[in-house]
Amino acid sequence: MAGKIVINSERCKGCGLCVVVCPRKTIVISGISNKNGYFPAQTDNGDCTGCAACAVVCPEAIIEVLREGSGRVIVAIEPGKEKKPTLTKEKA
Amino acid sequence: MTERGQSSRGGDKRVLMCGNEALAEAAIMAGCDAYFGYPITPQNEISAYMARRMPDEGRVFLQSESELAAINMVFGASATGQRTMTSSSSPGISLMQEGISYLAGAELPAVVVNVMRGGPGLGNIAPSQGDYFQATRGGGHGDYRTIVFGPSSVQELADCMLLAFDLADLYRMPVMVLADGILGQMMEPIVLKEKPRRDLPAKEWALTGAEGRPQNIVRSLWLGEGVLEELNCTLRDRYEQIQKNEVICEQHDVDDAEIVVVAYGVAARIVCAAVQKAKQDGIKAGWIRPVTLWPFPIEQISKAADELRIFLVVEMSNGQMVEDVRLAVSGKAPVVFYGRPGGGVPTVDEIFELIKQLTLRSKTPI
Amino acid sequence: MTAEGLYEEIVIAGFGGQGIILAGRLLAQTAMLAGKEVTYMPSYGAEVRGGTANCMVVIAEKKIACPVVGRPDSLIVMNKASLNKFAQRLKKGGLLVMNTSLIDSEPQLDESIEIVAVPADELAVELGSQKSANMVALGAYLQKRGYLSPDAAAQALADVLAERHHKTLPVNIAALHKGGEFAQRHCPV
Amino acid sequence: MKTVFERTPTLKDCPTHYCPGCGHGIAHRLIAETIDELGIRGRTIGIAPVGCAVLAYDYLDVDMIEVAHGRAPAVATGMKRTNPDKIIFSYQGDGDLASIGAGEILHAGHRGEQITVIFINNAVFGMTGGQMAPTTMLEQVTATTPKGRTAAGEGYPLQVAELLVTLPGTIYVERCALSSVAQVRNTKKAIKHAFELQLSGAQGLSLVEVLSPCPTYWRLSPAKAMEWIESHMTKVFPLGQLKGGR
Repeated sequence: MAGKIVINSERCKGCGLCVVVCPRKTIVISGISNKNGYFPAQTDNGDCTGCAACAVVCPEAIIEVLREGSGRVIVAIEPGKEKKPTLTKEKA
Repeated sequence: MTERGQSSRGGDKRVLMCGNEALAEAAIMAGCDAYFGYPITPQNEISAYMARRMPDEGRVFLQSESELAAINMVFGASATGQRTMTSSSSPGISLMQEGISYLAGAELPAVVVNVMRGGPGLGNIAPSQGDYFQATRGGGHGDYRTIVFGPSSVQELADCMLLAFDLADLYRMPVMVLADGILGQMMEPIVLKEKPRRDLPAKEWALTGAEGRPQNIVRSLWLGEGVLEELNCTLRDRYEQIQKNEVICEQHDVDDAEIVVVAYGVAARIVCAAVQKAKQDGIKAGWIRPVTLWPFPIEQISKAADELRIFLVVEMSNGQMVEDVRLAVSGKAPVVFYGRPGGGVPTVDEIFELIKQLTLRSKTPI
Repeated sequence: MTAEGLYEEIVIAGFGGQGIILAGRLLAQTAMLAGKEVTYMPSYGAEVRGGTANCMVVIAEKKIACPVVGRPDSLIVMNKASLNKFAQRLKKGGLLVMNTSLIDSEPQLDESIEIVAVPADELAVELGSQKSANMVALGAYLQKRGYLSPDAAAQALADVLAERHHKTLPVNIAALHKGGEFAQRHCPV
Repeated sequence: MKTVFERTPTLKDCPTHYCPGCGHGIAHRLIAETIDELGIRGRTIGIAPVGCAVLAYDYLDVDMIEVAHGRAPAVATGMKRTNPDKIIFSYQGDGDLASIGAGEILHAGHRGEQITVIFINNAVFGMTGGQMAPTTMLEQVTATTPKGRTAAGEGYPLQVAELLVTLPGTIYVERCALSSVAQVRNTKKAIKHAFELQLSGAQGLSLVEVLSPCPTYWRLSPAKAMEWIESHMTKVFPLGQLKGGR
């Protein structure tokens, strides 16, 4: 587990976009609703790389992404290459 | 850039100016930062004048693509704390009503000049007072008022511009100056002199960029339960305060008059001459001239109606202000109307004859 | 008409390009500089496009009621169409100044109305500027009425003439005087 | 572990009123990130439209104004002309910008106002219940085109970006989409470029059109809505830098 995401499940509306874009398929929709009646996204972070694809598409901006290692990391996925996400270290 | 309240053209000298240009120069003196407008007769001298003068004073002039755009440019500039105005004539003012309602809802100051022409529809370009209802009842949708001035000379037109900007800022609302084609086009000698100004609060609500402070929001949308009602009540309290403090009204020889003629704007000039003629003829006549059309001089007219006398209302319309006079008189005295709509201008002789007839009739035993 | 009771309503009319508006502005400016109350009301909008032009001037010692003139005391007409349009509105005992250069017929008017017939265009041509016919007519009017002089108008002219036309000041001033002299010679008060 | 992605400060930490899978939330975030990255919160004024994003000021923590339907470019003009040092952006939907406000955007572009316009195109009126927008696709079913839009009946989808490209007053026009991670990232770059242009004092209007999903009124799941943008919308509204490359 090189990365980790934290989903604010009480604010999640269960749209499932994060589930679709996760290259490692580590996010699922919960079978238990939150207080607002939505079935939120949840994860065990099993294969998470910290690529942040889920956070990039989250309309509610409620996913925080963490990663092993030093320095800030941004996801570099160019159009047409998203099947193979790669991570690039940004200059400190 | 000249300081607010100054203009390179101000001074004590008597100058011959048309109403449209005089009000424009007065706006510059009042510190108008930006003018936005769209051409329409009979007020085109305003934008032409502003196009020449505003850049000289380091201020903004822009001809918009429509009246809709003009009033919304005013809306934008006003939201950032600038003193701003637009002008138009009747059909154009109708188009601006959306924006005026938003200004009222967002509690933004602005000055709107309406140089009225004949209507409805495209009507004609002759002078008219047909927009009294629209101006004094808000004009757009929703529960609001605008302060409305109805000046009757070029000098007064210029003077009320200064006050209009101050009251707009003081009460955070749109203020309308209601002139007509005659007043806009005619020239009279005037003196463009600085007048005493109001103390005005700082515009802490203005959108200036949220540097080191919480976000400011300017809005007219209030969806929460009861929130809009609360705003409407705040506005109502403000309107009551304005009704109490800001009425301007001129009256002459009312106390012993058997007939009181009420008129505003250019019609009031004609009435004034007709009343003088009647007095020379031995008729006890007086006249009342509302300068602020909203707030309307309810008290002054009501008080005049405490004695039994005839009220004659003269307008360049089919009868609009007469309804306010009737409300103020409240059944205490007879109210008679005489009007010339569609660009017609009453003559001194017409009014004089009517005054004679009305006062004769009241003396005739039944 | 005494100076004290002065309340003079004037209509000036002609076709576009004859300097009707300028003549009216000049009359108003002259009156203002003489300390009188004055209003000046131009015809405006669609009606001035390609056709007639007119303006209304009211000059008085006291406050002026209405700038719109229904029945003028004086009428200055520069062409026939304007004569036809306005002549019948003249007050009894009024004054008609008409440009006979462009008006060939005698108007049928109340006999109390005094007529000053000025060949304004011809007199202006004599000065080398037909465009100054308006000043000739105004000069004749001022001389005839007498409450303001052609010379006072000459002094006010620079105030109302656009700066780009200031080179025409001398000929226009000469035209004002020429009109005045014509009125004095042919229609003594 | 270190945090590599979190909510940017200018995006307020509160729930939105948008439907699940709506693109507005993403677009708001991209604008907020841009403002924070450029350090311009203290000199930015935003304009909210009438439409689903009418409450944008509840989410974007900058000075904001909410204006009449379609009039944002005129309001922006009034603001920028009197405050040339401020960064003015309008955020408008397709009903607001392309329908009732077509005149205002055209003339602001025509005059070359130095403003930034973010144009959210989701091919439908969302707020009023899924009626036809000028940008509604042919055959697309909406509340007011129950049998699908026809060219003969309602006309073709309006290509605003292409229209604005023809005006000398526009300096940068790009059409982006929120249909995938990569496209979202690309949209961010476009938005940032548009703001940077204004910051640099470039003379003219920049507009970023964003193809955005409306799962509710497209009657699609959020994931299918994203696919529909690419399979259908980009055919009529091709993506790319139409004017003024970055």
